[in-house]
Amino acid sequence: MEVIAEVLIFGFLISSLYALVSVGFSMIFGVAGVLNLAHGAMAMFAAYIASWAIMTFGLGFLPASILGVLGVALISPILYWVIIRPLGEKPVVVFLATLLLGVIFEQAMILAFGFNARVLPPIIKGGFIVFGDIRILYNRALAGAVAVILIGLLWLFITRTKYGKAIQGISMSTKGAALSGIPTHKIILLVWAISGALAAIAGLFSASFLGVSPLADREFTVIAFSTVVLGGLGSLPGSLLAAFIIGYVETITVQFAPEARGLASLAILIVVLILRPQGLFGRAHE
Amino acid sequence: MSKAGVINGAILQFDGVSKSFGGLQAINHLSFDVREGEILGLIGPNGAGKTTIFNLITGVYHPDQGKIRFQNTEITGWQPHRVVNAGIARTFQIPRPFHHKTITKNVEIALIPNAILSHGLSKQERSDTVSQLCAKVSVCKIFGTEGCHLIEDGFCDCMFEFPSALPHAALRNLEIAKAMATKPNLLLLDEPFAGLTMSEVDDMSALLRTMKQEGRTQIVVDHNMRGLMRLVDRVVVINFGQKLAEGTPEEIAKNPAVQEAYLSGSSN
Amino acid sequence: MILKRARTLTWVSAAIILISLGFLILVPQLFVGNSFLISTFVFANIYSILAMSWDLLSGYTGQISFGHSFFFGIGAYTSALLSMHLGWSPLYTIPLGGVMASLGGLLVATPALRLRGPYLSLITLVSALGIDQLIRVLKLGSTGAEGAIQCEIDLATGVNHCVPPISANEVEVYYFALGLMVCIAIFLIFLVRSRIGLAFEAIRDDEEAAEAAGIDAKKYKILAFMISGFLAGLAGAVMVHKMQQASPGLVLDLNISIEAIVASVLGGMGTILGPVGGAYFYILIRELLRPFGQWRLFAVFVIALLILLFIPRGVLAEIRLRLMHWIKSEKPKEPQQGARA
Amino acid sequence: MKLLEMQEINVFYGKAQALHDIALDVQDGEFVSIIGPNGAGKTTLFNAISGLISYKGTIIFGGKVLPKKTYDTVQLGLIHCPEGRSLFPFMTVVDNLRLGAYRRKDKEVERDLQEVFELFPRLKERQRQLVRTLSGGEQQMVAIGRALMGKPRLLMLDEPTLGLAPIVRSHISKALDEIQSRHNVTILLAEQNADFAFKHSDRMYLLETGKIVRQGTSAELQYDPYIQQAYLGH
Repeated sequence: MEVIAEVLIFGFLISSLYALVSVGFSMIFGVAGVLNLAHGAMAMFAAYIASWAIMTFGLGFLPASILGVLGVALISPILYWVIIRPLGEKPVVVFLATLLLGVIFEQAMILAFGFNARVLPPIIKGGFIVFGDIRILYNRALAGAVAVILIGLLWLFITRTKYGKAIQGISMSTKGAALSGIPTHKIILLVWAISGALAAIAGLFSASFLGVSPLADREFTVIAFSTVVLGGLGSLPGSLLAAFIIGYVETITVQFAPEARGLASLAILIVVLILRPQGLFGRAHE
Repeated sequence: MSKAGVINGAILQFDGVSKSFGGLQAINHLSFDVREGEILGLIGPNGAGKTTIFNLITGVYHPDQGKIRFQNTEITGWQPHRVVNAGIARTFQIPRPFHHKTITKNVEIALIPNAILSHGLSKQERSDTVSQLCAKVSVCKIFGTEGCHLIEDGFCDCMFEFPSALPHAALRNLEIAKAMATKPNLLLLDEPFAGLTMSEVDDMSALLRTMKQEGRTQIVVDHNMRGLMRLVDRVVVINFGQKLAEGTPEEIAKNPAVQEAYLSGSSN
Repeated sequence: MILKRARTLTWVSAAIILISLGFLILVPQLFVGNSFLISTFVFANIYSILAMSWDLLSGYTGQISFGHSFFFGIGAYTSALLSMHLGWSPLYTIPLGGVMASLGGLLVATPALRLRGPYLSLITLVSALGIDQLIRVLKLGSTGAEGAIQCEIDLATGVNHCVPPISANEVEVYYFALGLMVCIAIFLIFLVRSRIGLAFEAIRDDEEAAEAAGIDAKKYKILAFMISGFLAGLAGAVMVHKMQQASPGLVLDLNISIEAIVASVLGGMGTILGPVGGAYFYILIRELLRPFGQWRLFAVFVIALLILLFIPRGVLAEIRLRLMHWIKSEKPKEPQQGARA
Repeated sequence: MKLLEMQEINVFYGKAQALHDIALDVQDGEFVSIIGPNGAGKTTLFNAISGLISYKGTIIFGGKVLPKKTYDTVQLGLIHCPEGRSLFPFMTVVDNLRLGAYRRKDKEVERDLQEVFELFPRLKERQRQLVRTLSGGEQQMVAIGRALMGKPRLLMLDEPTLGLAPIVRSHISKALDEIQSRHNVTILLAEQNADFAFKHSDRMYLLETGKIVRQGTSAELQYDPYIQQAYLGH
C-alpha cells in the first residue's frame, strides 16, 4: 500500500514539473510552428541567473528566482524575434537553428560558470509533510503546488481571456487570426515569454532539488519534445496527459527497476509512435 | 497501344467506391468506367470530390468500400508508386515541381526505376528521353528557342534552369512532361487549364489531343464544363461524391440535373 | 566553346580537390613525429565520414536525424566487442560494425517510414538515447561499469588487454582513415549523382510528388537509412580502435549527433563534400585551439548559427548556385537547330 | 467617393509575375465583383490588398495610403473573408465570431453578434458547437459572420459559394443582399461563378492570368460577346 501511495505522490510531483516544461514547448509549436529545441536551455538559464544573483548580490532564493524568471521571459521572445522569425517558413532550418541555440547556451554557461553543477538553496528549508510513513520535503511539495496552480491559471488564461482566445486562434489558423485583426506577432511574442517563464520556474525548482549543470538543458528538452509528440503536436491537454504518463512511468520504474529508469519512457514513446503516429491527441492532418 | 483482354474496352473501372473523411462522405458509391483511348471529362462544382477520385485511383487514399480495376487488374489499396508503374500517371491541380532540381532533372526523376540494382536506361537514353519530352510539351519554350534542344553531349538549354524560372503555363507543361515520363497508358489531369489564357488553353488542348492520338487514355478534371466540352469524348458529372450524369458533351449540356447543379445557386 | 565556363569550372574544382587531397596525403611527412597533429587529422577523417553519413540521410533525403550517435555507437561497440573477445582483426570487425549499424538503420527505418518531420527526428533521438541506456543496463562492456570497455590487465599473465588498434603505427592509422574517408566520399558522390541520389532528393523535396512520379519512397528511405547507418557505423568502429576503449559517454553521447549536424551545417547540407570541409574545420578548431578553452566551441557554434541565418543553403551549396548562375549567364551563341534529332 | 483605389499593382512569386498592373477602384457603398477562371489571380489580388502577401505599388483606401500589414488594414475596416475560410476549427461558433471583433473596443459588439445571428439563424442554434463539426455551408456563414463582426467599411469576399450546394448558395446569396441593403457595407467579391457575380454586382472586372481584361457595369458586361461565350455559356 505504502509503495503505491509513494509512487502516486512522487509521480505526481515529478509529472507536474514535466508538465510545466512541456506546456510551454507545446504552445510555442502551436502558435509559431516551431519545435524549440532551445526550450530546455531556458530552464537551465533561469537557474544560472538565480544562482549568479545569489552568489554575487547575496539575494535570497525568492528574489533571485524572480530575476531568473523575468530574465528568461525577456530573452525567450528576443530569441524568437531576432533569430527564429527571420528564418521564415523553413522548418528544417528553424529546427536546426533552435538546436544550435541550445548548444550555444550550454557553451555560454560553461564559459561563465564552469562545468560543475551548482545547487540552488531550497525556498523552504527543511521540514516535511508527513503522510503515514511517507515524508515529502516542503520544497518538493511547494514545487508541486506551484506547478499545479500555474497550469490551472494558464488554462483559465487560454480558455477565458481575450488574449488566450487569440492564442488559440493563431494556433488553429494564423491567417484567420491575422484577418480578424489579431496582432499575431505580439501574441506570438507573448507566448514565447510565457513559455520561457514556465520553463524557467520548472528549471529553478529542479535546480533546488538536483542542482543545475551546463548540459542540464538536454534532459528538459528531451522531456518536452517527447511529451509533446506523445500527446500529439498542437494539443495542450495531450501534452499534459503525456507529461503525467512519462512522469509516472519513470517513477514506477525507479521504484521497481531503477536501472531501467531511462528506458521505460523511451520504450513507451516508441510504441505509441508506431501504433499512433499522430500522438495520443493529435489533430489528424488534412 | 491496345491491351489484350480488356472487358468492354474499359481501361479503368471505378466500381462502387466510397470514401469518407471523419464525418464527411466525400465519395458515395460511385461507379464509372473509362474506355480505352478516350478522353473522359470529370466535371463537377468545386468540392464535389473530383480530386478525391484522383487520389483514390492513384492510391494516395484507399477506398472504404468498392473496387478499382485497371486493365483488368485490381489496384485497390496499392501504393501510389505501384499504381504509377502499372501505367497510371497524374498531374496535380497546383503544379508540384521539385523546386530544388533543375527542369530536366525534374523530368528525369520520373524515369527512375525502383529496382535499385537494375540498370534501367543508360545515361544517354535518359537524357535523350528527357529532351524529347521537354521538347514535346515545350516546357522550355520561354528560353527563347523552340522546345528543348540537345546542344551537345546531353546538354540541353533548360538544364540549368529551375522551376521557379518558369511561368505558370510552362509549369503545367512540366507537370505533363513528368507524368509522360512514366509512360502511362492512362493519364489523370487535375484542372490542366487552371490559370491559363485562352491561347494557352488552346495549346494545352492540342497537346492533349496529340497524346490521345498516341493512344493515351485521359481523364481530365475541371470544375468548369464549358472549357472541356470541345476536348472530351465523354463526360461524367460528379456532385457531392455521387454521379449526377454521364454522357456525351451534347447530352450533358442538355441535362436538366446538370443545369440545376451548375446554375441554380445564382439563378434563384 | 559552348559551356566553356562549365568545363573551366569542373577543372578548377577538380584541381582544388586534388590539391587538398595532396596536402592530406602529405600530412604525416609534413608533421613528422607530431603525433598529436596526426591524431587530430585521424579524428577529422572519422568525423568527415560521420558528417557525410548524416548528410546523405538528412541533407539529401530530408530525414532529419538527431540520433546519429545511434549508428556510430553500434558500429563502435560491435567492432570493439568482436575484436576484443574473439580476437578478430579490426580490418574485419570494422566492416562488421558497419553492417550492424546498417541493420540498426533498418530497425529505426521501420517505425520511421510512417513518420515525418519532427516525429521522425524524435524517433532517431529516442533510439540514440535508448541504446545508450540499454548498454548501461546490460553492462555490455568488459568492466561492467556503466557499460564501458576499458583495458584490462589479465592477472594470470600480466598482459594488458585492450581494444586492439588498427595499427601500432600512427601513420598507418592515418592513411587507413584517410583512405576510407576518400573512398566513401567518392562512393557517395557517385551515389548522389546517380538515379538513387535523384530519388533521395525527390523524396526530400516532395514525397507525395515523388510517389506520383513512380518512386517507391519507402524503399528508397530504407536504403538511405541503411547506407547512412553503415557509414556512421564504420566511423564509430574506426573511432573505437583509435581510442582503444569505448563507453556510452565516448561513442553514444548526444554530442556526437550534434557535432555531425554542426559539421554539415558549416559546410552545407546536401553537398557531401561540404560536410567533409565542415568536419575538418570543426575538428581542427576543437583540437588545435584548445588553449582558447571553451571559447573555441562557443565560436564554432555561433558561426554555424550565423551560416544558418545568412547562408541557409550552406557555404558550398551557395557557391555552387552562384557558379551555376555564372555559367548560365554565358548563353550559347547559336543554338544548333535540330541537334536533338 | 472612392473607397478603394489602385493603379499598377504588381505581384511576383519568385521570378514569376502573378499580377500585372492591376488598376481597380471601388466606390463607397458599391458592390464590385472580380470574376475569372481558377488560377487567374483573384485570390492573389485579395491577399495583396489585405497585406497577406507583398506587392509593388500603392493602394489608396478611404483617401489614405493603405498600409501593407494585415493587422493595420483590419484596423482601418478593410475585412477580408478568405477563400477556404481560415476559421478556427477547434473553437465554438460564438468564439469564432467574437474573435472577429478582436480589434474593436466599442460597446456594440454584442448587438452586432445578435445581428449576425439574425442574418444566419442557423448559427444561433449552433453557437456552442465546434466549428469543425459544421457543414461547409454553415462554416461559410461563420466566415462571413466573423468578417461582419469586424465592422467592415469594405468587405472582401473570396469565393463565398465555393463547393456549396445550390440551396446553401441561395442562402448566402440572400444574406449578401441583406448585408448590402441593411448594413450598407461596400463589398468586393471574387467569383469564378459569373452568374452569381452578375446577380449581385454594380460593376465587374474580368481577371485572366493576372491581368484585367474587361471592366464595366454588370449591364454592359452582360452583353459582352467574349464574356458571354467564355463565362456565361449563352
